[in-house]
Amino acid sequence: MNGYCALLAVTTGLVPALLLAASPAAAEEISALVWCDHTDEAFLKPFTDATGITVNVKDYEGTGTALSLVDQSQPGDWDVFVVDTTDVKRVVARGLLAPLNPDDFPLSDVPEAVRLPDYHTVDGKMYAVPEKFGYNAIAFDKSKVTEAQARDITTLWNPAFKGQVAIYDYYLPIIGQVAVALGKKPQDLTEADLPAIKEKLLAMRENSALVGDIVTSQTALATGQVGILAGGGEYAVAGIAADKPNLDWVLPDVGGIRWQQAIGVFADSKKKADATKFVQYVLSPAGQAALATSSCYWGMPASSKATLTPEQKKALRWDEQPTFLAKSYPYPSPTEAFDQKMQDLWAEVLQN
Amino acid sequence: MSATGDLSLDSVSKVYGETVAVDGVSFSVPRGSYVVLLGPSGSGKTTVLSMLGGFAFPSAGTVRINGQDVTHLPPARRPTATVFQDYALFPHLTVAGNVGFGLSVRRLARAEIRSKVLAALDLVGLSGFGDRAIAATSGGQRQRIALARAMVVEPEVLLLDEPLGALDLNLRRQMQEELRRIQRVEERTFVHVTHDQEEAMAIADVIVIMNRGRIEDIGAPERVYAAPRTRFSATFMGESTLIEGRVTASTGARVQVESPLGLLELPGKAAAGAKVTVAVRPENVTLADVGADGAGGGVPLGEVSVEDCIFQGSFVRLAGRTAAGLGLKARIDPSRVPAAGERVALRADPARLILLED
Amino acid sequence: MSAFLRSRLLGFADRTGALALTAGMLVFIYLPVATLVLFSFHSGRVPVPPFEGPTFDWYLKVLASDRVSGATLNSLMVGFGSSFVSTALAVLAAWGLARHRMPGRRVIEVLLYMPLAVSYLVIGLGLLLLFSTLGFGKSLWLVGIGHVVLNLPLAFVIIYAQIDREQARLEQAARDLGAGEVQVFFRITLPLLRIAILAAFVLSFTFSWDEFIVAFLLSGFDPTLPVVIWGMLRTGLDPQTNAAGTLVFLVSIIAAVLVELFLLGRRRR
Amino acid sequence: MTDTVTGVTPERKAARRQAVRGLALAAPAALWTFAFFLLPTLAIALWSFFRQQGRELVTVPGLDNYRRFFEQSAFVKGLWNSLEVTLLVTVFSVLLAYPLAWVIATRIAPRFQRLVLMLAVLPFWTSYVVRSYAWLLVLAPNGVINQTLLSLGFISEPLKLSFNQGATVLGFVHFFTMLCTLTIYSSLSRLDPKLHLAAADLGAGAFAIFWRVTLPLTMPGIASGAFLTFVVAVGDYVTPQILGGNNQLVLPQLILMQVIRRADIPMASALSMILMLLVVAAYLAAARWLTRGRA
Repeated sequence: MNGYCALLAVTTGLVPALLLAASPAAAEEISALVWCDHTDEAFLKPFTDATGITVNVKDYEGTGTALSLVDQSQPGDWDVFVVDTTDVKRVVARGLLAPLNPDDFPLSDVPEAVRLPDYHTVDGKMYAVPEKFGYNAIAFDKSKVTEAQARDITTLWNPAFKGQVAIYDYYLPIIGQVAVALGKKPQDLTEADLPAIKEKLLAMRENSALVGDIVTSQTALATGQVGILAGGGEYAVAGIAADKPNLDWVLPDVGGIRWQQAIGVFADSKKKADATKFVQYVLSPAGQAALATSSCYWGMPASSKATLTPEQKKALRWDEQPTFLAKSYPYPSPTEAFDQKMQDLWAEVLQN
Repeated sequence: MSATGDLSLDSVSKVYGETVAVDGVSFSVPRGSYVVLLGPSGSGKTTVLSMLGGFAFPSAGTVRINGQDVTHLPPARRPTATVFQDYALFPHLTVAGNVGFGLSVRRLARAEIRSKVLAALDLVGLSGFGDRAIAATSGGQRQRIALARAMVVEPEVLLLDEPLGALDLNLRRQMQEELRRIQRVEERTFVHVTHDQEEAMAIADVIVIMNRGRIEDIGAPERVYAAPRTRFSATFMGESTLIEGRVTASTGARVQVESPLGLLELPGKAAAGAKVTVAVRPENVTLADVGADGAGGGVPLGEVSVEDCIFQGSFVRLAGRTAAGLGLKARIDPSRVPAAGERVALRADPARLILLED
Repeated sequence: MSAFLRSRLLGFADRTGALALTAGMLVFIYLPVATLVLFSFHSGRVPVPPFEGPTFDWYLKVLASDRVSGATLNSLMVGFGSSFVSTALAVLAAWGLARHRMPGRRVIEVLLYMPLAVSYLVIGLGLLLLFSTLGFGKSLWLVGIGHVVLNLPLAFVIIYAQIDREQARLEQAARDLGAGEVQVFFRITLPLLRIAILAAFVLSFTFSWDEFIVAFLLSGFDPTLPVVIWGMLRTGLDPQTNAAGTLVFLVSIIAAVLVELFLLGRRRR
Repeated sequence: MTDTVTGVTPERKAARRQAVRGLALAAPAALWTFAFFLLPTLAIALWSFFRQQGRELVTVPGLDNYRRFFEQSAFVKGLWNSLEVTLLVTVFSVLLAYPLAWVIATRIAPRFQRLVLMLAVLPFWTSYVVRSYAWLLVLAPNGVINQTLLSLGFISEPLKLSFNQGATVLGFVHFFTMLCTLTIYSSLSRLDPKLHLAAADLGAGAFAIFWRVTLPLTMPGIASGAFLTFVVAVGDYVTPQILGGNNQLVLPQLILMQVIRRADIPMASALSMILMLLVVAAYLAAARWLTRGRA
């Protein structure tokens, strides 16, 4: 019987030992829950090189996904949170974010229209800082659709364009855009508006060839699968403008939706100082430039000091921002319950 | 009983669920015997061998080897080694690897293993085959390898489970002689299981005839053949015609039996009036009108009408039937072969008639 | 004569038909792979037709990427670790079940087969649920545990099928020659099973190496290669994905060819 | 042997020792499967009766999730889509794989069979995630298929081949044709060629031989391939997510939507239970041949 015991011991003991030996010694590291534009090595490496702090990133798409990830982890797992500006309050209400000291960050470099203190502050305490923004507008293929057609929001549900439309798979900007088309500000949406919105969404869905994440939508547009991407913007075309000059984006005449990301530090973080250092790096001119031109998607840096090349600024339409800002609305910022309602609506729409 | 023999079984039984595979088997043989367990399939002979080898434990009874109780010892700890049916050679080892296996698990020194393996291969006539892969050997060679592998561990008792079953007739004959030779050289007890009575007679010192889990007969081949104790062993040990009868007179070592073939006088002991069976082997029956020993020497068996004659080289098998409907078989000289339908008289050698008590 | 001609013609039609069918199927089967490999050499930034190139830049980029190399290391660790555990557990269980009379054997067999009939997604979800309820954070460990769950039944089936009566007799023979149980296991059972064991190990490894959904649900900051590739697919339109995919393909193919050449090819059927 | 006094025969003692040893050897695998497969699956079953209310997990058992499943058309449609896709995939994979396996087993010289077979299933080992994505390139408007059809003049406009159920089915069929080819080939290659001769000798034509001898005898291979296809396809998320363009979502997509967007594990569990029911149904449908194949 001794032989058996030895055998069992070997099999059960050997593997863990091997794996333990193989796992690297823990260096200083922080964990960040981010949109995919924060995952580039070109963006993270300078920070690690300068501070010795490794940043573990986990990317998500959509606040709901981020909150699921947080729910499925243990307190203290996360240090840095990149979240849609419109959801900062919701996240703070869950007690996820730690208050920040405004003096730690170069907020004066952030233009007034982007700073949006109302969104970042709860009970007089600031919980996040703006880092990047852009538009969920209309991206289109100039060889298939004219700019006038792209600017006309009704094109999205015009049966003449059946099969020509792709929809970006994030319910908040798309529902927001439809609300704008119906003459409603996204922030003012209530449950009562949902039936009217659903009707338009279903009409759009009828026209659409696909509903896709960032890259799927991009691919569909780039391969000529579709002519219009609802919810698209510079994030979908600026990065590939050099290869695909026929792609462009516009804000619809009725007004468009603006996305904006904020970055904060988790309340349960055990490495708040390191996390804050990372937030400072993100807000620095170099960090802002790398973030703005990330391989996942491009977007306007929050800081006007971002060290971008003239070509990059042109692709991002740096100079046109005042007009765009004026013509665009931030995402809806729903309560948890309303958010669930919108998600149910979105699932319905996808399945039609 | 166990003190006298080197291998002894005492009331050994094996029960599998409802089935009694072996039912109270006892026998004992001296060291150096070549024992053959003979019986039809399902007679329990293989189960007995398993219990000797330690692959099955008896439900009751005792097995002793050299006086030591080995009834419940596992195979590895008994002084036995087995030559398996189909040999069970290890396909991943060479010939030498196979033969040396038992030595190497006993952690003998390499040089010692080598020399013993060489000697064993030499003994079975396979010198120089050590480095071959098992897949590259023939059936007969495998048989020898299996034998060498079992012999090399110097078992008190060598067990052979139908070792020659897979070989063709010529090779089987040759191997029978080999086995006998090796057993004599090594002076070990061999226990050999087979269902082939010719093989048994060719090699055994002692034949144990088994049927339905019991021993029907045990003894030297000549005795078991010539004077079987039971009806079963009489028929199993070779063809015989059975003739029912009644003892009419009994004088010392001879009896007179009244049978459908008339009065038969034969050796044996039985009370007058007892119902008996007389067994006659075909080779002891010839035509009444030929033969050197003359008409007076045999017991007449009456007339039969010839049903069939089959030429078998040195003799002819004759099958006939008496007027009363009893089938009789005879071996006759090929010099005169009767035609089918012909009526011929038969006689038997009275000394070779076998008396079986019911 | 005409019958001869007819049979010649039929034979020709038969051979051509067989050839056409095989060729057609091979085209279908290789179409996406060939496209993938081709576009890994695409010089444009957007990996869409028409093909421009060729260039090796994407390979250099992939090979230089810390994320990809880290994920490769993770995949190798999980692959080797989980395959080792799966195979070892499968060998012990197969030996235990095949060689010993015991009550409940059927129950254990069914238990061990069961994961084969449940989707990876459900298995992954169950583990996610279990571990998060117990308070374990996501990590490579959980992925490894999950992969053992996925591969254990497979390894068990392969090895169990090989532990046949023939082998039982050889083990008996070894015992008869004086081998103890441990000697029987290491000198007879394992060597006789080596082909089945290696096949189970390599198959487990390739499955683990390519497994996505369990790794996706259970890995934390140490994603395996498929998860990183999935991330690349979702987060950047870039021929790097094709290059990474081609490299993964290459590794799997080498494993598959090795198995075929050295193990299965030798097995007599 | 004093044990006989207490009624435990040495024979029975040996049997018990054997059972204990066998159980001890099987225990690690059995415990692993129990702890990391059966328990989680039972947890899923349990959670499916719980309810996620906002951030709260309501642990009062109820049928809310199942009710929601039938009330919300997205879920029921997901079930139908899953069934439709999986059945199409299973049928097409077998229909494509059988002729290929048959040609390899009967029309290729034996010593080349394994080579051709290996060649035919080699792309099976492509990264699973990447393989689906590669089909996007093939199916694109300017991809190989459309360009070939255009240049041959069969079509004047590129066809919309990707981002729909057809693309999902195609991606799946590609993968599972290889799998079914393996299982069907293995049962074909095990057929005794003498059976064909015997059937032909008894006067059966080529078709009759195939229909009445070859096909019935290779049913175990077909059934195991089809069952594997069904189980894997019905539970796969990657292929529909990449190729389906979020059109006609299937159950795994809905499950992951619950997990990664809403953290609604109870609903995901309920959907998983329904997914498992589908597999059980498929198993029962194929069991006749699956068990025969094993025996």
